Amino acid sequence: MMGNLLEHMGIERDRLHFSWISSAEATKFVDVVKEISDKVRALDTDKKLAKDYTK
Amino acid sequence: MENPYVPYPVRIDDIEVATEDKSLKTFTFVFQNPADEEKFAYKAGQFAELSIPGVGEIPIGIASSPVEKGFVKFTVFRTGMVTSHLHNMKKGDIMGIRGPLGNWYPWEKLENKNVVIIGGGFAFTTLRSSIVYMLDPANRSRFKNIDVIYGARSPGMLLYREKLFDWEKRDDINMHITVDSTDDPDWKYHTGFVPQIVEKNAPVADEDTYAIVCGPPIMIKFTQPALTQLGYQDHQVIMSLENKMKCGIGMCGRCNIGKELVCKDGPVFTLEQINQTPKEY
Amino acid sequence: MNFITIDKKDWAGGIDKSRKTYRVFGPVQDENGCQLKPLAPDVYPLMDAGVTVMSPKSVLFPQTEKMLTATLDESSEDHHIMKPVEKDNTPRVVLGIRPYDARAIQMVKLNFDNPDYQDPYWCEAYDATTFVGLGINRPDSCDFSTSAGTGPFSEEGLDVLMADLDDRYLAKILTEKGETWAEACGFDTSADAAESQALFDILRKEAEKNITASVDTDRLSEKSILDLYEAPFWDDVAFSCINCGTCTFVCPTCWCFDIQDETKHKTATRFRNWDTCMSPLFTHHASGHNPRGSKVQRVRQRFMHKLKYFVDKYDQGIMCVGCGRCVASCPVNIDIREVCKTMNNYEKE
Amino acid sequence: MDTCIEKIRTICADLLAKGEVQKVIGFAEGSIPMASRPIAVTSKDDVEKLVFNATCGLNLANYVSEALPKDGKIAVTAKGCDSRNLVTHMVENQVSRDRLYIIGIPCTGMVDKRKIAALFEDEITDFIEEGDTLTIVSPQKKEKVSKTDVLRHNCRMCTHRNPVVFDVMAAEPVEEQSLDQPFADVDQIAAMDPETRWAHFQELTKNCIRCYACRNACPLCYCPTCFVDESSPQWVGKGQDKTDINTFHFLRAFHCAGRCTDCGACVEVCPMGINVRDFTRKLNKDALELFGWEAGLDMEKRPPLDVYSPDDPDDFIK
Repeated sequence: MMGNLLEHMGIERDRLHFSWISSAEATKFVDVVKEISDKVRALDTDKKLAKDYTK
Repeated sequence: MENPYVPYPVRIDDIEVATEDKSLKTFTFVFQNPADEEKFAYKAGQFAELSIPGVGEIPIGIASSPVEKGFVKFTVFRTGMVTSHLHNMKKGDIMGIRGPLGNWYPWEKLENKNVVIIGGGFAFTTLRSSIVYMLDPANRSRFKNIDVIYGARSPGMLLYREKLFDWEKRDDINMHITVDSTDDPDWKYHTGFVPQIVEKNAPVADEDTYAIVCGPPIMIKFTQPALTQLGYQDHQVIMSLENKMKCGIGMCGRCNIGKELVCKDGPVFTLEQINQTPKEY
Repeated sequence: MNFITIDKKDWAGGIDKSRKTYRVFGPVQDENGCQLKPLAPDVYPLMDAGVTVMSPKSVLFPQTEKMLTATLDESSEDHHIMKPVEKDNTPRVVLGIRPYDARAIQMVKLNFDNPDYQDPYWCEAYDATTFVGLGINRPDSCDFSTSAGTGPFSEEGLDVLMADLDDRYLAKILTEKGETWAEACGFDTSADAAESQALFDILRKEAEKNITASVDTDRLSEKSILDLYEAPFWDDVAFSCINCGTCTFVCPTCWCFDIQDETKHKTATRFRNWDTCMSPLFTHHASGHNPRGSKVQRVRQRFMHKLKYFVDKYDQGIMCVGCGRCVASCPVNIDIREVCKTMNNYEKE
Repeated sequence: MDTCIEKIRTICADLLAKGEVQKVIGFAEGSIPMASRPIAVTSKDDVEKLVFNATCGLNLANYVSEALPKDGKIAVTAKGCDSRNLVTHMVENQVSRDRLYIIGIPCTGMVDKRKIAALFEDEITDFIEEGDTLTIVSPQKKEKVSKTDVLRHNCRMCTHRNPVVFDVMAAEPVEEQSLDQPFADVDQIAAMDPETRWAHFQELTKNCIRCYACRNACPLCYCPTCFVDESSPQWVGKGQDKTDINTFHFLRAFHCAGRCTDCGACVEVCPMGINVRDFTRKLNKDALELFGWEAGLDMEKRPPLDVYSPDDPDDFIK
């Protein structure tokens, strides 16, 4: 529902990610983090919820 | 136009752990610009805003004394966001000090008077400043008898222990150091709560005797009747209050007790004044 | 004092001329009613609009204002040294400010410009600002300004007071600042002083007659602070309150603020925000203790400050100009007029 | 609806006289037109102060916990939505059923004060309600409008006008509305492209002054310290930066996910006229579609995000 609301507000769904990773699943953790990083990188820097201090 | 929000840049010159539980540290600051030290001329009882860029500011009583030159000292209890950050800073770090702020103990009024200083726990910082000020050779003759009653939970929780024991040895000040309890068999001072020690050891009041009281609310609550019993009138009991503050210069509006602002009209009030105002502190 | 007439046909042109030297603020309409805002180059003030939802205090005292910055980059020589933020203090003019709002700014001035300290952000903005007021011909039903020590044609705090005479404005120049502004606009048609003053007096009386709401303040100063503080009525006054702080935000005289620090990358910024005595955080000690921890205590603080502490401290009446904004905006209908009456009439048993 | 007030007063006078409750929470007449004020009545002699009309748009469930004495009961007047929030309070252990005497009021909706104000160029000086007919007066004109035409949006969308829990009803139940498109407003936003949606929410919150009236008027918001007020860690900046404002609105709404009864109090109290329901309505729609859930209808069930069920949708977990 959180993802839905973010998307509803116009924020890219791929910026939010949920996973179950046990403390024993180190490789899964690495894979998931990599996947998220790639997806977020593909979306470019967020200009919506990131604060702009230049003003 | 002078900007009262701009802090003087200072360098942390020394950090001392002040109590055995490490919840208090005493910071010694040196001004980056020597000229600022003169602008920061203060009196015992005043406070300042310790200012950490990007973190925030906290109002803290000045623990060093106007007669101690070249540095300023503050003893800080770790409790909120800014104090926690400060406790993690190291010698040599740069930060800011804004002040001096507020009023001070009424030194003119206290001239040629007996002064009884009553403190508890870590509310002893501006009292340290006051004692050092009064004991300074240039000032001692301006006051009559000086009594100090200071208590903490245990010997290791007393602030400025070395100074206390030095004062204990002098004959121009009567020290009554106490702890709530201790299992140290060599403890040679009092044991018991501050109000009880006040009852037994504080001088009986005449019109030339004033008491300065600083401590946790519970200590103040029980010390007041003890002082009344000894003949102290409300105008002879001087207290320093604490409230949440931001600006420190009477503008931001939060620290009021009635129409008085603790940061600007205080923090020092007589009991007589406090009794006329809502007790919102 | 000199008077000028401004034909409404010349009004917009005059404003445009003044834009060369002034930043122009004025009332405009938006989705939420009327607001006082800086005007874009092609926007003109809505002079006959109703009372603005928010007061004009933000012209000098923005809700969020940067105060100081410092670099945290240790390779920089001045790292961790906080310095004031540069401000745009070029002349600005507020058009169509309501006379009671100008009086409110004088009250806020007592706080920010006092014998001990001057707040440079507020004071410098104040010095840069010209206040051109418009007398209120048809006061709202929530307006009780006359009994709060001001009124629909009050001159206090204004540089120019104008009156709307349908096809023209009659303007009374009250200060040098006002004169400079009129010159910048090219408004120079002088009017007969005696005649104009007589007209102002008629309009003022007419407008004051239409104000039906009032507060009684005559006995507030003789009461003791503690009697009022301990009075039994506060629970009832506060019951409906949700502690939202709307009353303090819309109030032209509420000046309290909070100071906050933020850091992004290697830059620290200290800024201030409007704060409100309705919020428990306002007085919450780091230790957890809160001297005004309950809703009743906070509601009492607001009214005691406005209607008693201020009265005693400054001897300039109540800290309220009777604009009625808090009455109109309060979501639970707490009405300062009723509270003031209750306080004024309170007798300790 | 105005006919039920006599019955409410009689019930309350009786309860107070017999000492069955220590106080009654209800509404009193406001001091300005189109206003009402929550009030606690403690004496039977004061029941005349109680009113009920189409301006009583706040949610009284919000006042219950604070008004509850150490022991004994209080009475509260409850519209359909108020009663659903009382249920939520009980389910979330904020108050127990046996401490409350609920006077149910079947409700035909509350008026949208801004909508009415927009019908007039000048200020409204009088507001008279007779059944569905509202007579509204301003210095320039006097107009009769039908209440149905100026209902708040949440009241138009309401399908639970009758209280779901009560000890006594103040009137006969009213007919419930059935809606063809219960979430047309949400669908309308959903149909926009992402950038337009973002722009819509930016425009929506641009006037926010962060008074938190929406939070404080909401019976769901009872956390001792709200996330926006936390200082360590400080989750949200306190200034007027749009990022902080967005964060507040987004998270405030999300904390109501699966709990919101769409009572409209948040919008009612906003001094800046922000329709914050644009956030919560999306969550309500999702709660219904994903969990078949409407808040505050069942005393035995916790809100869906509060409990685990094996058939919860989980395709978002990767």
